[in-house]
Parts: sequence; structure tokens; C-alpha cells
Amino acid sequence: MTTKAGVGALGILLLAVLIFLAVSSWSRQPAVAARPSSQPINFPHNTHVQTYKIDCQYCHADARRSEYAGLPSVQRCLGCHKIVATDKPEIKKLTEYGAKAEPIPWTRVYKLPEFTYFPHKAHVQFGVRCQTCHGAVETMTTVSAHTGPTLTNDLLNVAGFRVAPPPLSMGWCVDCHREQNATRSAHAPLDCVACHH
Amino acid sequence: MSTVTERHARAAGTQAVTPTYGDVNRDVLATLRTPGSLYFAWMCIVGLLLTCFFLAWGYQIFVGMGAAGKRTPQMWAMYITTFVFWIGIGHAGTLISAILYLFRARWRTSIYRGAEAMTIFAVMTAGLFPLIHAGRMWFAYFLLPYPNQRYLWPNFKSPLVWDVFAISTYLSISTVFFIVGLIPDIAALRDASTGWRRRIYAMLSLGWEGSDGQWRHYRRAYGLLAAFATPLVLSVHSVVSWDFAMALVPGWHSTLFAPFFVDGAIFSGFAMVLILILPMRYFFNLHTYLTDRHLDAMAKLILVTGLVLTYFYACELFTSWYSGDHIEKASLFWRLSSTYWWALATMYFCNCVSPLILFWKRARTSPVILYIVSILVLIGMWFERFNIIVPSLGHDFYPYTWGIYVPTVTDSTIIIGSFAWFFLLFLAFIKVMPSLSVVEVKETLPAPMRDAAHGSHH
Amino acid sequence: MKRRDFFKIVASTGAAAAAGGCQQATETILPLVVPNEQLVPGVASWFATVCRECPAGCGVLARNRDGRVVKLEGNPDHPVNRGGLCIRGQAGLQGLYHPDRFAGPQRRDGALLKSLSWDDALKALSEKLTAARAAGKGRGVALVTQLETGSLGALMDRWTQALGARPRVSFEPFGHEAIRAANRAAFGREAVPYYAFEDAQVILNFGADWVETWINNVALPAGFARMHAFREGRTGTYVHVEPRQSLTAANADEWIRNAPGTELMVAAALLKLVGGEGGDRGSAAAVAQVDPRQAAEQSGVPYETLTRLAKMLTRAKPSLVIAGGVAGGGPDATALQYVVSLLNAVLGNVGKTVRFGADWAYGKATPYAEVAKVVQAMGAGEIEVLLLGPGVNPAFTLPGGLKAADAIRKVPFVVSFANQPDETTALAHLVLPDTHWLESWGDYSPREGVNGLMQPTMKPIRDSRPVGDVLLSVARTVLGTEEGKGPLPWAGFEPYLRQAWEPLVKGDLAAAQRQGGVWRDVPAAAVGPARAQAVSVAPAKLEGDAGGYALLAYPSLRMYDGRGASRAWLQEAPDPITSVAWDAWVEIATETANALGIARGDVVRVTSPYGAIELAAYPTPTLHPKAVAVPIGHRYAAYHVPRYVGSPATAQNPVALLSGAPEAQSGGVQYLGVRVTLAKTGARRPLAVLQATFDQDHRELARHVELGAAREQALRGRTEAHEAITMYSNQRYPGYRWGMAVDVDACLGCGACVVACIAENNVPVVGKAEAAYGRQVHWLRIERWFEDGRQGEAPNFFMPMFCQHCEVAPCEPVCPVFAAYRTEEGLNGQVYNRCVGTRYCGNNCPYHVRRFNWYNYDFPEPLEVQLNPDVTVRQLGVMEKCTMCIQRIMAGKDHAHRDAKRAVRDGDIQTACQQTCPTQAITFGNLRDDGSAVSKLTSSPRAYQVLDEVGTRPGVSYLKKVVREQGGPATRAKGHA
Amino acid sequence: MAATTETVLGVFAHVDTTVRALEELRAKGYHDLTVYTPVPVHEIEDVLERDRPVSRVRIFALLGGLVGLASAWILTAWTSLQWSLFVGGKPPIGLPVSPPYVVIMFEMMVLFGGVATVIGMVVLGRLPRLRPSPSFDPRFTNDRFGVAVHCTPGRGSSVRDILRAAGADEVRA
Repeated sequence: MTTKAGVGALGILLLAVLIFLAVSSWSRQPAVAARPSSQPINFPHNTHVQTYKIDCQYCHADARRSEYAGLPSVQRCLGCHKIVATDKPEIKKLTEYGAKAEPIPWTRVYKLPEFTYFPHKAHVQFGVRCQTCHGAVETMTTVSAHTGPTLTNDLLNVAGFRVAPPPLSMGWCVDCHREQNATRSAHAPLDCVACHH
Repeated sequence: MSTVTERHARAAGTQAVTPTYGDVNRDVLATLRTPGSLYFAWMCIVGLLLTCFFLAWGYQIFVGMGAAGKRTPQMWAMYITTFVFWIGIGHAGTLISAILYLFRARWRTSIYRGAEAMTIFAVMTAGLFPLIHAGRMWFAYFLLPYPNQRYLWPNFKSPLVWDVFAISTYLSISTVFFIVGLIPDIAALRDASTGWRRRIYAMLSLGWEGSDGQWRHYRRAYGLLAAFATPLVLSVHSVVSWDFAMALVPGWHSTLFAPFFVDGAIFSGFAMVLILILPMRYFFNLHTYLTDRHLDAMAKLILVTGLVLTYFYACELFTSWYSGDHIEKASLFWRLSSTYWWALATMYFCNCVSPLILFWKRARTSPVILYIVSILVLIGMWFERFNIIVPSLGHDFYPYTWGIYVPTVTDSTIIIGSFAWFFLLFLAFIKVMPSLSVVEVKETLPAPMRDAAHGSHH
Repeated sequence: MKRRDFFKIVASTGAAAAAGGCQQATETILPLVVPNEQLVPGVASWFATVCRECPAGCGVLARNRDGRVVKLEGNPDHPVNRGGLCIRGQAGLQGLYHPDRFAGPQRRDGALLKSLSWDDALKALSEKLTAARAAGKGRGVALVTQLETGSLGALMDRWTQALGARPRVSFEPFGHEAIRAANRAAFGREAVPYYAFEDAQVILNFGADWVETWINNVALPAGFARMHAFREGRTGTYVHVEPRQSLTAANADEWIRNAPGTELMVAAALLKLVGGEGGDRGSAAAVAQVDPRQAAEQSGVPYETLTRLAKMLTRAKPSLVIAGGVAGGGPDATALQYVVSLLNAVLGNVGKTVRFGADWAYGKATPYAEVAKVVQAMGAGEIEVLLLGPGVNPAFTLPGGLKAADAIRKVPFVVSFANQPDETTALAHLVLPDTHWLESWGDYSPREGVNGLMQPTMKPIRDSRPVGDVLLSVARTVLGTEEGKGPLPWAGFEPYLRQAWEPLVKGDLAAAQRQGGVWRDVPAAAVGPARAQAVSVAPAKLEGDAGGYALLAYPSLRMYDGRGASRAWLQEAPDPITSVAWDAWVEIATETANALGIARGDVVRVTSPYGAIELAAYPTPTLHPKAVAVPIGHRYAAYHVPRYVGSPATAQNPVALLSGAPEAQSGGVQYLGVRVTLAKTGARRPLAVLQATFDQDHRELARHVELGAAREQALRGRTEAHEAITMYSNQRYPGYRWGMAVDVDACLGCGACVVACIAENNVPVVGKAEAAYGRQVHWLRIERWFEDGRQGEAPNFFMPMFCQHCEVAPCEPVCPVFAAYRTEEGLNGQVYNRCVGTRYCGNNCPYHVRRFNWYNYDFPEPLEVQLNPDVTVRQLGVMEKCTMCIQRIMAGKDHAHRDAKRAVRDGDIQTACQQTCPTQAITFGNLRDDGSAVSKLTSSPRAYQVLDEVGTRPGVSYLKKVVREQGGPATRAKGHA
Repeated sequence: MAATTETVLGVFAHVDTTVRALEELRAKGYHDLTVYTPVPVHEIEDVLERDRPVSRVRIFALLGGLVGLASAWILTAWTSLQWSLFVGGKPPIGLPVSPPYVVIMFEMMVLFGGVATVIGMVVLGRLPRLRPSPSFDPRFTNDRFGVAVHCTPGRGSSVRDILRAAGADEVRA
């Protein structure tokens, strides 16, 4: 009999925790992860990286010198695709954009909250591989992101397990910074205001 | 209720017809009868005010804190004032039930139930204000220490986090205390009622039977709880006072604050108890249980705490004058002489002068006088907190930003609404739970004996 | 929470530039079509150009991020301003991104303007011009512009010739006609010479407001600092004569309050006394009949003071005497300037501190008298087509007595090139919006030998065209010539400019573009001995009720002649002297106000023979009882009302009260020409006064030390300050420890840093009511303090106050969530996204420099484009404050560590406020590096920390103001040494 | 259980009679008694408490308090060390304990202690029970006293006599 009441009380408590965590993690969702289908041109990363062995920074040329990784200009795409595979339907789209001198309206996949400052330059120059944050892009046709704090993750935390935080969540960044400072004597900042200003 | 019954009751009271256990059950349970139209009228008013409260709050959340009259330098104003006010009110209850219990003050028995309920509701009201006050209340959960994927924790050095712990602890312990006290009464209620009510009360009473085994753990536990609650009562308002004492602001930065606040809290708490008890006594015709002895005792407590408070005021003035600190003195002088002098005057009159009438014995037992004094005391205590917060901030270290705070419709509405919230809870309470402790009132009565000889040897 | 509330401009990459930089962050990202060599997305690129907010012509660098200009800074290579930039220059961006900017050409349609296509617009104009010429009224075409010294001016002149129009009129309200006329009379050279403040030992000034507007309010303060600041070791003396304590007067070692209109008498008396001191008798002859004692009596300046000044001037080698501003703008302005020229001659300053040759460009402006003639011609119906260049607003800036607006109404066809609406476009029939100067090619020569080059720093954000292109294409249609032929063969203004610059740059325009122009040294032009003719000396005769008060219509630091008024940043940055934001006010001497029963905020009707305006009163102890003062140029842009100012204030500009008659000899405007009467209207219009009091109540916020003591201490070195006792272990700083030092002695309170900070850190504008209620969000404020017990006397102390980054910060321990915390580089960090908004820190900060977002403050389109992408835009409910430009610190470290592979040094990082300061009163740097400038200043004997007795151990130190013995009573000796 | 014992219930209206009955029963060697009272009565307790240990609730209280204290100390210290931030010139932790954290520790001690006490009461008092025990009578929460005697079968009659003799208003099995 005691157990019944106990179970009831426990249930209510658990529900409260769940609701609370749902709210908290919802309020912290970062980037909207785009669905691959939503890109104007179906750009196959895998072909370019694996088959043609093109370096990431050949197209994303600003990564090493700027806060943003940057996207290749239409001109740069056409640099190859004036000759290469011009008959393919996707490439035709590209040529159209080129002809109309219009930018390609790519759908944004990775977007940190605006109160977070992330410079690609520092990370690329330190030798962090793109894949570390963006996943195995070379295997993807079109990139999609799986990031952000998750409910299960928070639950496990509350339960006391120090699970590895999901990619691009703050804990994940901090873990890496701490690790690099410890192992490679890097000077990865751990000041809050280094990223939040 | 007609004055006839009133008079009759007084007569009964004076003739000292000691009620039997049976009478106690009957009278107390009578308070739970379906209420009259007056009760519902009150409920309507309260409900209306409460609606305004929520509308105002919603508006403020939507447009931002600008809706309330805060500014530089008064980043805090009436919200924190009222927050401290309600925390203060929340003191009398646990004080009565815990400390007076340990001191075996028997007269507490017939008032402590109401007082405890008041405590809990007052703290629940106070608890709203940190939320109302926060610029981004939807992030208030940042203050709770829970593991998260950001690896972030609250700052346990911050008096505000102390508040979170102090108040939540106080609320939990008071509630536990309250419920434990209720269990035997609910059992009595259960056995006196029928149908669905009975089933509900049965569940709430945890199947209490009053067997010797239960009583022995019960009384031990109750004693221990009282022992825990006693330091808690004193700590809570001390912690709240440190919100100010820990800050630099001239007029805040004072070691005097902890005892000063605690005393003020008890002072206002008892005033609020009277404000709640007197109508109950009148409408429920409880003169047999709430005798003039009780009023007298409480009046004396108000008088004493009032005098102590006056002493603290004197200390406050003296220390800031004696400190010789230019800024401290400037702040004090400005408070006394400038824009907010009237608030200070109100405070001194209500808290220092008005209780003095209680030196007069007749006043201590006259419900009318007591009621007026209590209301004055509450006003005075609200203004005390106002005077600590608003004028001190208005004239602190930096002359560039000196300024005057002007309330807005929004924050005034919210302040008034908080009273509605409190009374809503209390009105609901008195109709679902015995507002007098059946058991403890019986304890005060002479145990039923067949022959007096045996009875009187204790 | 709504995430977009937190939005800041993120990489839409360079395509934004192609699209004109008016795109916000969207969820789609656009790559460039063609890569832009100059722009790397996410990396700022700088373009040098010339500031055209006023005729001073300072060089600026425009910071272009992702195709948008987000910040202006002074060009360090530019010889005029040397990296400094004034408050108006900093606000130039708000003209560029002004919400009211015309979307394209407009044509009058009844009461309002309707937009039309450029072709139609140009056609309409050419038709009118052709018609006028056909009717033989070619002379009926008039072109009025602001001062255009360079190619544009030249092109316009060619244009007027080619079309047989009237000669162009280049109108500047503050054209210093009197100086030019006086120098012609004295030295036979009509010019505004170069005044070498830096070389003078004593400066005597009759009302010239060189901190606000006079000639160049960046270059002159910089020179002044070199001559006056203790840190420079020169410690010269500065004496100011004016009936009102202007910002310039407030910085004087001695401010002499003379009766309004008596400057000439004082100057003449001095000239005589100086002559008596053994100066050159010839010049003194000019004032032979002047009686100094009578002058002293009539001007209210004690005779002893005059003799003392005379001595001081003669002893100083060299000294400098100047005159100008409103006090030097009376009916006898030229006479005053003439006497001043003679004084300089007598004192042997000519060629030393008064240098002809490197003359200021004002000499090229058309005297006001000419402008008045054109206006009369309009009134007489002689003008068929009136073309008003960008930057001129005659309906607003010309004296009320001239009735310019009525005259313009008589013109059949009025064309305005203004790119945002003003009082004159309201009368225009056709508006052909010019590109903003940040979007334009051009050049400007502020001074002989300095040729500033203007280049487009971003694509136009509105459909506007350079006035040069418009004139050329119109001319071709009118003249029927095609491109490459005829008097105006150039395809557009840019080719003309390139051609015009060819001789200067010898084919390398790019170099000039990088440097911001070309400069050469100009040899000093020798001038003959001063020609002395007798000056008749009497108090200036002012029009209007003899019992009235002399009206001082003074040029405003923030609004200039009104050009600044449409910038909300300038409206909200308080006037340093009155601390009033937004509305204009009328300064009334306290005695007068008491006599008339006028209190601050009472609306007073100010009536002159030429009109009346109603303004809120501002009683002040620092004004001469016989005068009232009103700042020039206050007006509101359309979008300010009702957004920022509930009810639109009525006409606020005091020039409406002035006489249209030019000053007899020079033909300048008489800014001190009328007496006015005051009448309470009974209405109230509370002013937004941000500083609660100027009395520091013995709290030693702004401290000073007397010159002798300062010298002695400087020799003795710092006496070691006692260590604060603490029960806690001290914090260690592994890397850098950032700190700042503010030299109160060098700060003139010009407020440039305030707006620089606003522009850099995305500080919102809150509006009049909110600002008045202590809710302004400025991270940095300029405080003006009187010395205790010396209310209303100069010098005032001006202190930039911002987050002190305390080591024992009261704000930190009270924050429940570590949103405020101490970084390991000695900053007081504020994490917006962690902030819950309890505002405890705001209460506990003794300096009250923490700002709270009471609402979500919006940035009306397209102003949000200006937002600095490196700084978060704060959401409602969060606390914010000075971060020492953390984003610049990050960038500086990134540059030093990654690109230069070394530690950060002085100069790598400059905070926005430090960068713009004309007098370099603010220093930022690494306190752990003993060699750094900031360390040296922090350990100087003059260094102190505000409210140090509270024990906050700030990371910002202030250096005491050094006050001079002269003029002050001996009580100065008690100066806090 | 019901097979091995039988229960006799006596209902009393007065304290002294109840006490008398209890004295009798104990004298006769009946120790397995359950006494129902509307309020705790000293006289009755005095009789019953003689050979019983003090309630173990206080152990719950003590343990609860200590656990609260310790956990608060760990929480504050450990979380401060996560980022070791200086605030207001104060280091992250001081040893053995930073003054500011004492407040937290006190509050947590009281909270845990109080809750543990109640849990103790509930557990030891065999609460909650959803069905009333057979010998319980509603009047016991009002104004009657009950004495339930659990005795081996067959002894019931003698128990009834004792109870009646003591002055029970009513006696039943």
C-alpha cells in the first residue's frame, strides 16, 4: 500500500523534471538543421571530395583567414564546370545562375546562435579538421547537421552520468578546448566572453 | 452572523463554560460548512484583482521591464519591496508553531493553524516576485543547480542564490510542518464526513488512527521538526536581509540588518495573523477558543517587537551619523529631508507610534483597535522596505545618476494583485481544512475524567 | 524567447555588397557571383575617404564588413585630424543609413513628393533648363551648394558657365567672413590663417568655439592638448572671454564673463595696454582713443584682469589671440577680428602662431552677403530654376530676417540634391537624391596643401546618383552635345575626378586612395606689417527691445548648423555643458530666471524683431544676466517623431530670430545681432537632462592638482599607495591584464568617444522620455563637474565614465549565475546570454555604469545594417556595459598571435573611444607590461581611481586635472595633491 | 495471524478509566496492546512508555541533517571548481569552506533533516494505510478512547472482564 502512494509521488516528480528539461532544452536549441533536400542545387560533397580529391578549402577558401568559412563564388564553380559535366541537369542549373549572374540561394545548414562568436580562422590555423565539427562531410551527398543539446542528454546529466555532450553544444566546445589545452598545450580560450560578446 | 450570537458567545466565554472534546470537533468542523454569499462576494473581488494581476504581468513580460517604473539608479523598487514584505509576513506562522511550541506556550494552540496557513501562502506570494522582477524570467531556472550540457552552475556566493535555497527550504519545511500538524485533524474530518469528501480526507489523512504507536513517533517527529524550523525562521529573513547588507549601497551595507529584518518580520507577521484571526473569530463565532487571552498575548508580542523595531531605527540613524562617512550621512540626510520624506514619516508613525496604544490593556483586547493597529503596522512595514530600497538607491555613491523612482500602473497593479493572490489562497483554505487544530485545542482542555479526584492530580 | 531579438548581421558573404549591403541575416546564404578582391567575408576592409559632415574636411577610414560600412574612424595619416574624429563625424553613419533617405528621385505632387524614374526626373530638369535658356533667362538658373573646394566645385563652375547660369554660390553658415575681411584690412590677405595652438604659450580667445565647431574641432583641440596638457610638459595657459560658459570656455584656465557685445572693447583695451607694455606703437595707435578703465567698466571685466592679461600676453613668446563663435559674430565682428589681428601683430605672433599660407578652406566660401543677394533675387522672381546642392538647407539655416523660405516659394522650379528630407526639400519641386559621401567619389581640401580624396566605401543603399553625374548628363541634353564633346565631355563625375587628379598623383591614384589623399607642406606666406587704422570702439548695437536680453545663437557641438540633427545618436548624446539630450533649450541666467519666475522645463516664448520661437528654459549660473543663449541647428527627422520624441517640438532653431542684414564690413551673418524678450507660456516641456547634478558633493570624483604641486610630484615620483588588506588570495593574471587610463587634464568633453562607443557596440537609441528617466543605454558618458565650492567657474572637469573593470567588482559576487565575472585578463566580463536580469549588479555598481535593456530597442531599417557583426545585439531584460571593446581585443590578439606571431603590443588594440579622441585623453593597454603606455600612466603621480575608498580596485585609472595658479584665489593650494 | 490471536476492543469515555484498564492488563501480563486516543494523553503514555525505547525518528533526523550538510559542501565546492572563476576578488573556494557557502550548507541541512524526520514518522508509524485496521472506531478521533488487546485465542473472555471492570462503555471482539 505504501508503495502505491510512493510510486504516484515519484511519477509526479519525474513528470515535473521532464517538463522542466523539455522547456530548458527547447529554449537552447541552436541552429536549425536543414533537410538535405532543401538545397537549390543537389551538390554531392562525396564526389568532389572523394572522387576528385578536392580540398575543402579550395571551395571554402575563407576558412583559414576569416571568421566565416565562406562559400565558393559561382565563378569558382564554373571554373571547372564550364567544361566538366556540363550536360548534367544539376550543372545546368548552375550554368543558369552563372548566366543570370545570380548568387545561388544555398540553404544554411550550420548556424550558431547569434550570441556565440566562432572564428573559423583560429581553428583551421590550429589544424582542427573540418570533420571534427561538421562530421564526415566527405561521405555526404548534401550536408546535414545533427547538433544541439538534446533532452536525453540532459536527462542523463541529471541522472549523474557525464555523457559526452552533443556536437556544437557548449559543453562539447569546452571539452575540446580543455582537452587541447591539456594535451597539445594549446591556448584555447575558456573565458566566457571569448565566444559570448 | 448576528450580533446576538456574538454577544451570547462573549457571555459564554466569560462564564468559562469549558467545551468538551465533542464540542471541539463540532465547532471546528462547523467552520467548513458551505459558505454564505458574503464569502463568495469576497472571492469575486479577489478573483477580479487577480485577473488584473496576471494581465499586468503578461504585459510586462511582453514589452519588458520598462513597463515597471524601474530605472537607473533604482534598478530595484516596489517588487523587491513587496517580496520582502511577504517573506516577513511569512514569519509569524512558523514562529508561533515552532518556537512557541518548544516554549510550551499553550495559548498558541488555537491560532497556530491559521498562522501556519498564512505563512505558507505568504511565502508562495513572495515566491512570485523574484520571477516578476527578473528581466528574463523565462531563464529563471539558471538559478537552480542542475547538471547541464553547458557545465554551468549558479554562483553560490550570490545572496540571490542563498535566497533561492533559504526560501525554498523555508517553504518546504513550513509546508511539511503544516501537513504533519493537519494529519490527525484530517482524520477527525474523515470520520465526521461522508461520501466523496470522506474518501478524499481518508487519502489525505494517510489513514491516521491515533493509535499509541502512531502518536509516539508523531510527537517525537513534531518536536524535531519544531527544532529544525526554529533556526530556519531566524535564518530566512536574515538571508533576505543580506540581499541588502551584502551590497555596498549606503543605507544597505549594515550588519544590523539581520536582526532588524527578523524583528520586523515577526512584528508584521503577528499583525497579519490578527487581521486574519479576528474576522474568523467573529464570523465563525470561535470566541470560546480565541479568547481575549489570545488577543492580549499577541498584542503584547506586537508591542514588544514594535519597541525593539523602534530601537533598531534609532540604531540605524545613529550608526550612519556616527560612522562619519560622508556618503552614508548624505544618503541618510537625503532620505529624511527630500522627495521620500513622507514615506519615512509614514513608517515611523505606523511602526513606532501606533503600537504604543497597546500599553493600554483595553486596547489589547478590543478587536477594533487591534484591527486598526494591525493594518497600520502592515502599511508601516511595507514602507519600511520601500524606504530601505528606493531612497537609498536614489541617492547613493554617484551624483551623476541620482534619480527619483515613479511607479507605473503595471507595477502597482501587480503589487495589489499579489494581495489578491494571498487572500484567494487563504479564503480557499478556511473552507477545506480546519482552521483551528482540533487535536491541540483538545490537549489544552482538561482530559475527561470520571471522578475529579483522579483528574486533578496532574 | 524570440531568437531574432538576438540577431546580429552574420555572413551573407560579399554578395551583400553586390546587393548593396542592405541585406539582413537570413537562413539562406548567398555566395558571390564574382569574387570581390577587396572583400573577404568576415574580414573588415578599410577605405580612406573624407568626412563631409562639416567643412572641416577631416580624413576618415570606413570599416567595411561584408559590404557594409559599420564604423568610421579618423585617418591617422591625414595631416588635419591625425586619427581623431569628432562627435559629428562618428555619427556620419546615421546619415548613410538614415531611415528617411529618399528611395529615389521625387517630384512634387501637391503637398507631398511622389517618386519617379531617374530618366523622367532628368528629363524634367533638362526641359526646365532648356526652357529657361530658350526664354533667354539663362541667368535665372542658380546653383547653391555647400563649400566644395575640389573637383566637384570646379565641375559645377564649368557647368554654370557652359549653361550661362549665375555663378555658383557656395554657402557655409559659419564662413568666418569677419576673419577674412579683418585680415584683408590688416595684412592685405583675405584668408583664414592656420592657427598654431600647439606653439602658443598663452591663448586668449574671444568666444571662438574651437571645441565645438570653430574651423576644425579635431585639429585645434589636438593642437591645444599639445600646448596645454601637463603630460606634454608645455603647460601653456588658456584664457577665454565670452558672456556664456561654452564648452570651450569651460576648458579655459580662466573664463572671463564679459557683458554681451563688449568683446571689441575688451580686445581694444588689451591692445592699448599691450602697446603700453612696450608693443609696437603703430598698431596701438589704432586704439589710441580707447579708455581701458571705461572698457573694463562697460564690459564688466575688472581693470586689474585686463592689465594682468596684457602682462601675460606680452610675457608669453609666442602667444595667440583669436576671436570667433557667437561672441565674435556681432555687428562689429570685423572690427573685433581686426583688433585681434593687430594684437597678434603687436605680440609678434604673425608667422609664429598665426600662419598664412596653409590657409583654411573657409576663405573659398561665398560670403553670406552674396547668398542674401541670391535670395533677394529669388524673392524678386529673377530665379527660374534653383538647384540646391547636397548639404545646403537654406530654408533652415538662413536668418529668419531674410525670409528665405518665402523667397524660395517664389521660384518656379526648385531642384534639391539632398538625399533625405529637410525644410528645403519640402519646398522643392524635384528631388534628385545625391549619393551619401561614403558612397561617392570626390575630393575636399580643408587646408592649402591638403587634398583629401573621397572614394566609394560601399555600394549605394538607396537608388541615388552622384550630383556630378546628374549635372553632366543634364547638361549634355540641354546643350545637345554628346559624350566626349563640347564643354562638358566627361561621361561622369568619376572620370572627371580622375582626370583632375592626374597632375597630383601622376598615374597612381590607388596610392592616394590608400593614403586618403595627397599632402604637401605649404611655405608660410609672408605678410607685410599690420596696417593700423583707427577703430571706433563702443558696445555693439543690438536690434530689438533695449530692455531685452542679447540673444547668443551659438553653433551646436552636435548639430553644427543643423546637419547633425537628423542623427538620433547626436540627439541622444547629451550636450556636455547642459547635459540636455534631444530637445533644444534656451539658457537663461539663474538671476533672470528667478526674476521672471521661470523654472527648468517651463516653455518660454523668445521674441525678437524677426520672429519668435518657444523653447524649454534651462536656467544656468554660467550665463551673463543680460544674455540668453540658444543652440543653433536643432530639428527632428521624420522618423524621430513620435518614435523618440512624443510630441514634435515646434521650430527650435534660433536663426529664425536673427536679422537678415549681413554684418556691414565682412558680410557675415550676425549671430549676435538682436535682443529678445522672454515670456512664460505657462506650458511645460521637461528637458531630458541626463546628469542629475554638476556638484560632486566633495566626493572627489574628478580630482585636480595645482600646477606647481604637479611639477613637484612629477619630479618626486609616486609615493607608494598602501596595499588593501584582504582575507582572500589575490587573483593572478597568466597572460595579459587589460587596463585603461583617462587623462582628465587632456579631456575637453567633446563627446566624440560617446558616439564612437555607440557606433562600435550596437548601443540602441531609447528616445527622449526614456533617456530623461535614466534609461539611456550609453556605455560611456561624459561627466561635467565643478570644482567643489567653485560652482560656475572654469575650468570644469570633464570625465569619460564607463565600466571601471574593478578587481574587486561589487557587481560580480551578487550575480546569481556568473553572468558578471572576472576574466583572467582582468576584464569585468558580462555574458549577455547568461544574464537573467535580476539587476542586482546594476544596484551594486557604485559608478552606475551598468545599463539595462528595459525594452527590445529596435534599429529602424536600414539602420540595422550598420550593426557591428562582432558584437551581440542585446535582448530585452539583459544587463550590459563597457567591455573595453572585447571584440577589438579578440581581433588584436588574433592578429598579433596568428598573423604577426608575437605578443600584443601597444597600438595593436585601440578601443573605439581611445581611437577617436582628438586629444588622446584615453589610453588602453596591458597593465602587466611595465613598458606599456597605460602602465606608465597608471603609475604616474597624478593617477587616482574614482571612489577608491570603496575598495573596488578599478582597472581604469584617471589622471588629475592640472589647474593653473593664475586667476584662481590662493584657496587653490588646497588642491588634492 | 488472525488465526493465532484474537483482538478485544474496549471503548472508554474517560482517561482515568482507560489508564486503570491498562494498568490491569499489564499487571495481568497483556503487553500486546493498541491504544487509540483523539489526542496524545500523558497518563496513557506514562503507562505504555515504561518498557519501550525512545522513538527512532531522531536517528532519521540526525542522518538527514548530516547528509544535507555534506552534500551542500560537496555541491558548492565542486561546482565552484568547474570554472574556478574569481568574482568580486574572491577566489572560487576557500578551505575548509568558503564563508558564503555556509548559508547553503545550513539550508540544505535543515531541508534534508526535516524531510528525513517526516519520512521517519511515516515509516515508523506504518503510514499511510489505506484501509482502517479492524479494531479502529471513528469515535477515536472525536472523544472516545480505545484499548485493543491482542491475545491468544481463548483468553478473550478474561480480557473483556478486565475492560468492563475498568469501566469501558463498550466492549467487543
